Amino acid sequence: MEIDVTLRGAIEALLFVSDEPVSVARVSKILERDQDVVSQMLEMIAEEYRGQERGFQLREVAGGWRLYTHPAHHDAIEQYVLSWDTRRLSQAALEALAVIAYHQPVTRAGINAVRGVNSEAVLSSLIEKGLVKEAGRDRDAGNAILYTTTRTFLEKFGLKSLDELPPLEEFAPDERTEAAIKERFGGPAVAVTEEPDDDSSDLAEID
Amino acid sequence: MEIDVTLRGAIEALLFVSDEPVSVARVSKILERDQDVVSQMLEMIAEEYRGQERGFQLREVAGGWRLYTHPAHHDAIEQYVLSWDTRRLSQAALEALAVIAYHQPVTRAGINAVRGVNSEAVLSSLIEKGLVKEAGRDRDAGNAILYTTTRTFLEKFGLKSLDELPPLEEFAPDERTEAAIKERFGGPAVAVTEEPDDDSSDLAEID
Amino acid sequence: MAYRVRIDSFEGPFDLLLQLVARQKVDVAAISITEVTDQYLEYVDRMDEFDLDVASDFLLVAATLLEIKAASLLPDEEHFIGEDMDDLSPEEARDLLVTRLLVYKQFKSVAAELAARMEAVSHMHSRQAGLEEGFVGLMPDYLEGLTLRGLAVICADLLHQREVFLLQAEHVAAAPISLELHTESVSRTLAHRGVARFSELLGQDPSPEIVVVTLLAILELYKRGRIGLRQDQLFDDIVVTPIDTIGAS
Repeated sequence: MEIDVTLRGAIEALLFVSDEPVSVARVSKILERDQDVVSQMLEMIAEEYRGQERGFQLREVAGGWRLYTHPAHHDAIEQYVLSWDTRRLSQAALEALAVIAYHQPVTRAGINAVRGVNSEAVLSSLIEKGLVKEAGRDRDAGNAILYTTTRTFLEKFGLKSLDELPPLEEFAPDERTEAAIKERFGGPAVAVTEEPDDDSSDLAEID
Repeated sequence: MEIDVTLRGAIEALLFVSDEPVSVARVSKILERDQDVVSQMLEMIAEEYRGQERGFQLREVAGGWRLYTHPAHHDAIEQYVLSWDTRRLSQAALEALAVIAYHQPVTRAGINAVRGVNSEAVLSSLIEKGLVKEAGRDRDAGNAILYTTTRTFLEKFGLKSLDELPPLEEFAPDERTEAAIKERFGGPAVAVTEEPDDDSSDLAEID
Repeated sequence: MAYRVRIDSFEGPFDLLLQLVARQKVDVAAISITEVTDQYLEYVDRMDEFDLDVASDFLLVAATLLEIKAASLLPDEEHFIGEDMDDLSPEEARDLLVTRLLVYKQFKSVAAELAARMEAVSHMHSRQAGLEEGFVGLMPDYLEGLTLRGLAVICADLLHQREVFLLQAEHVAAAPISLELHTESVSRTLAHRGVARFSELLGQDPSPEIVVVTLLAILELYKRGRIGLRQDQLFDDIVVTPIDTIGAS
């Protein structure tokens, strides 16, 4: 198959100047080509970079395609761009973000209820970082502001869409952990049939 | 000849994130490779892009090597850039810009102190839009990056230099507010009788 | 604007509680809750400097723990339901707390997974170089409609707000004890002890602030009709009597 190098070049040029993920629809409109053709070409370019072990890669995130450097060269880049901000999110911010990601749209009270602690400061820092935004109000809850995650969130976490979030069920505490917690609060001794002789495994899991 | 894909990838990654020409000496220092080897590789990458008719090209210009889009796709890029969202600056971005304009050069901590919130995301958006740039480091503040406004900023407002910014005193809270503030400090409510007679000293005080 | 003070390595009352629970040996149920409660209170006690919002969250959990603990120690539990949990029996309060802990733990786990993803993605850099010179002129005017005076006003307003904020911060710092919180605490003390003298409510070596806020607290409770006050002589110790105790005796 002959490669349409003009189309490939044009797409690469657009990706190169773009400061955000570009959707297939947008590329196809600007270049006046079918979405199918554009889609295929994007896949092909990504595959080419991968196959040739280029220093950059083409990834599909947050509803579009965007060029990134290959993670293998992170250290070199960090040396080169001293000002790179690599500060991580605090544990509190991550927790609040997780609640918003899975429960969106959610009010501040909803976030607080899960975390058991006031999340106001954390919330404004997430908004400031562009990971979370206000999205209307909840009429049923005294017009409280509702929060959702943003496209930047998807991008920073490498997700194509919210559907790609890991299923929350996978992170539910398992039955034994649940039973252990209940028991420690003097609840009805829920069937922990085995002798708790292997405490340590249980305890480690709770941590 | 076998290609050193690791070196090639690392060089490509550096070029990709760079916003200015990168010298052979700089690349060879960061990657700890001989200048000859780096030079050869740069030539080879440039040739590869040419041969494959990529949408970008690697050119040697004054001061080093830099990636550019291929001129063949100029029209497509132009159309793309023209289609960019004309969303105005957010209130947060405007605030950060105002603080930088009047306090420059200023560190991120300095901006945060005035705004009372984290200005990280806002700063990078201002930099992306070409309104603010990094300008050296503050030795007295742990080598924190200093930010200033750009020439683009001056041009947008038709200013010849920063001295032409309107003095902030003209916009200070009125006398009654000021008296109220003083009173709350517990000090005597001194009447503000005199006009500030020397702008420059006042400005210095604000800094 | 809220200042967040880190409390050791805990991100909130649930986090602390989970760690305490994890540390404990699986034991007779009743002893467990007692020990967890004591340890929890010990931590809360040690936190001497943190913002009031955080404090109230921790205290709410402490109060709930105490209620569960009290209920588990007493044969007749019905009289030990605090005003806050009107509709909940101690069992329900406990179940609610356990459920919330489990949900919290789930989100804590998924947050760790998200952190790992973010870390991986942070090693891939997008291009931040901005447009090539030839295209810069085509960019939309992000400053459209903004005047120079407008910019100055924004900056002046910020500086002004900051002044006011600093003033308020100072003002707040002078009154670190919340009357509402303290009133609640006095009320709980009285519920436990029945009749008490003012000096007993103060504890040992009270600071002047404690004396003042405790006096305000009993005045507040008196106003709400929750206690009776009696002072036999000028400067005598004030005797504080919860109203429902009066009714019962």
